Amino acid sequence: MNDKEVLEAALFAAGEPLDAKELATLVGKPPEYVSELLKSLIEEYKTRETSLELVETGERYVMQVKPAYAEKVRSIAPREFETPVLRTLAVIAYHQPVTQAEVVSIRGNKAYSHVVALEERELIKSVPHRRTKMLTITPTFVEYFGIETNDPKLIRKMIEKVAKGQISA
Amino acid sequence: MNDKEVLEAALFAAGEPLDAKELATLVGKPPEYVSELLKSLIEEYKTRETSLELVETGERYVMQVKPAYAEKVRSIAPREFETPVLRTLAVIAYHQPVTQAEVVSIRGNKAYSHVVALEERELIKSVPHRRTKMLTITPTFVEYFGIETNDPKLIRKMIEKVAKGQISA
Amino acid sequence: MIDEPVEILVNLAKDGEIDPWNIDIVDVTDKFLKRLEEREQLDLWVSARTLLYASILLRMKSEVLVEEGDKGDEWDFFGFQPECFQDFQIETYPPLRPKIRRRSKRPVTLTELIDELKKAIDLREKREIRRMRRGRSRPTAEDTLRVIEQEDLENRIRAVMKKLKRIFKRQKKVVFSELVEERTPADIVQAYIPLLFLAIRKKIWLEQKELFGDIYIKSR
Repeated sequence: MNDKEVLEAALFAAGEPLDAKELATLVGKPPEYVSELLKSLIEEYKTRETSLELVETGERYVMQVKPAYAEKVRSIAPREFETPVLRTLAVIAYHQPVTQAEVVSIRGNKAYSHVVALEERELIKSVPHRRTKMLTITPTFVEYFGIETNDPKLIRKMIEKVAKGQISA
Repeated sequence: MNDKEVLEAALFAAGEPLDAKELATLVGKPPEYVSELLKSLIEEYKTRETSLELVETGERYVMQVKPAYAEKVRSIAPREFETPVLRTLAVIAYHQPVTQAEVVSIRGNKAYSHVVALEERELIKSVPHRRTKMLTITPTFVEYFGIETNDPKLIRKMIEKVAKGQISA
Repeated sequence: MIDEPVEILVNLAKDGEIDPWNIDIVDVTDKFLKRLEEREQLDLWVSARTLLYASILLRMKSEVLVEEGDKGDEWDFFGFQPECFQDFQIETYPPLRPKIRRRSKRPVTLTELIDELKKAIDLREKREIRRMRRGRSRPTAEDTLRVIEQEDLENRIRAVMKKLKRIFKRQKKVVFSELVEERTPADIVQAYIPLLFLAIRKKIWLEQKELFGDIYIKSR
């Protein structure tokens, strides 16, 4: 069991970028040593016939699918949200500002728990509105989907355009 | 972009076992062709200096950390289940077939919610048994822990060994 | 927050911090409803949640009771301890350790979000068509609550109690369906909610012999 392979296993298992310090703790060696090893591991990956790559990104290291293969396997990678939750988010984004009552009438009673999950993830926010809640999307939503505006009207227009297949998002 | 590398990227991205049929759809080739390619990819991984492995498990294929490196990087890997849930699972696997009532008497009332989570993940299954449920482990369990058998006696032996700290399953 | 104590209790029971076996649900719920009554107006949301939490506690408790009874049966049936306890007395069940795979979830793309929007619209249309075919619409929980909020709940409760008292003079039992003027979802709910409050305030008994069967109202 050599250190370089431990680093490789760690980057695979983490599924997100790790910094040299975290990795150094893991192998019980100084961060400089780890950085050196990672450099040579990155080079090795470049020479291997593989669709995976190791990348250094702002002092952190990540194992990922090479960009050329990313689109091809996207459908297989698990999504952050289950389909029903995503569907509820879509309804909120399109109709916002929209009351929870309205969302529930479109999506059914299961939407209550979706709203809770989406609020926790800060993709939507709510303010009390009579006996229900008024829901809107947040700056986090705008950033998450790489949208350039947070004007509800423009967002709706853009959604309509994408839906009609005029532009690809 | 060659097919073999697409398969590798897919197994990396999925994080769970995929069958030849799913992978065949992805590359748009027959499953037999995909199985052949996977066989040679598995061999390649064996010759590479790497801590990752490709394994065939019950007609499905999965990419994972080699057992020798597993404990070393476990602290960095996101956990799917908390320790108490994994302990409840050990109780079920050890005593199976076992009633939920029995599991609760060993593990306490918190075991109810553990059983729900484990059933959702299909690691255990239940059939109604008088007023309670009779629980057994599933093929998914066998695959998840990389156990080579689903013989209850051998599984019990394995758990005894883990309890005594002899192996790391 | 007034609704916190019960929620905390439920969570404690769920986490195994307290034994649901030893909670006096009636006591907890009574105290709680009393506090609600002390306020000027009943908040239906809060009282509905109280009922929900009480029912969760009750379920936990009954599960324990049912299963306790069950275990006894089983030992009797076998007449001895199951085999697995005889050969090896395992003391600590180890947390099993799964294989290490990559557990990473990718963000959703905008295109996927919009695809789901299309499906949501399709689904809604299908549902509306079904509704039209059925000739009536199924209300959501929000619709129901909106119906209630238009009314002064306390006045309705008083009116229902008055009506029941009149009937109880003639007979011991009332069938719920007799209280409903028109069998629309809104009317059914409007007739039912005051009964729930009256039952909780121990003015009446509610009894339902079978699921979806008729509900019988008795004086107490």
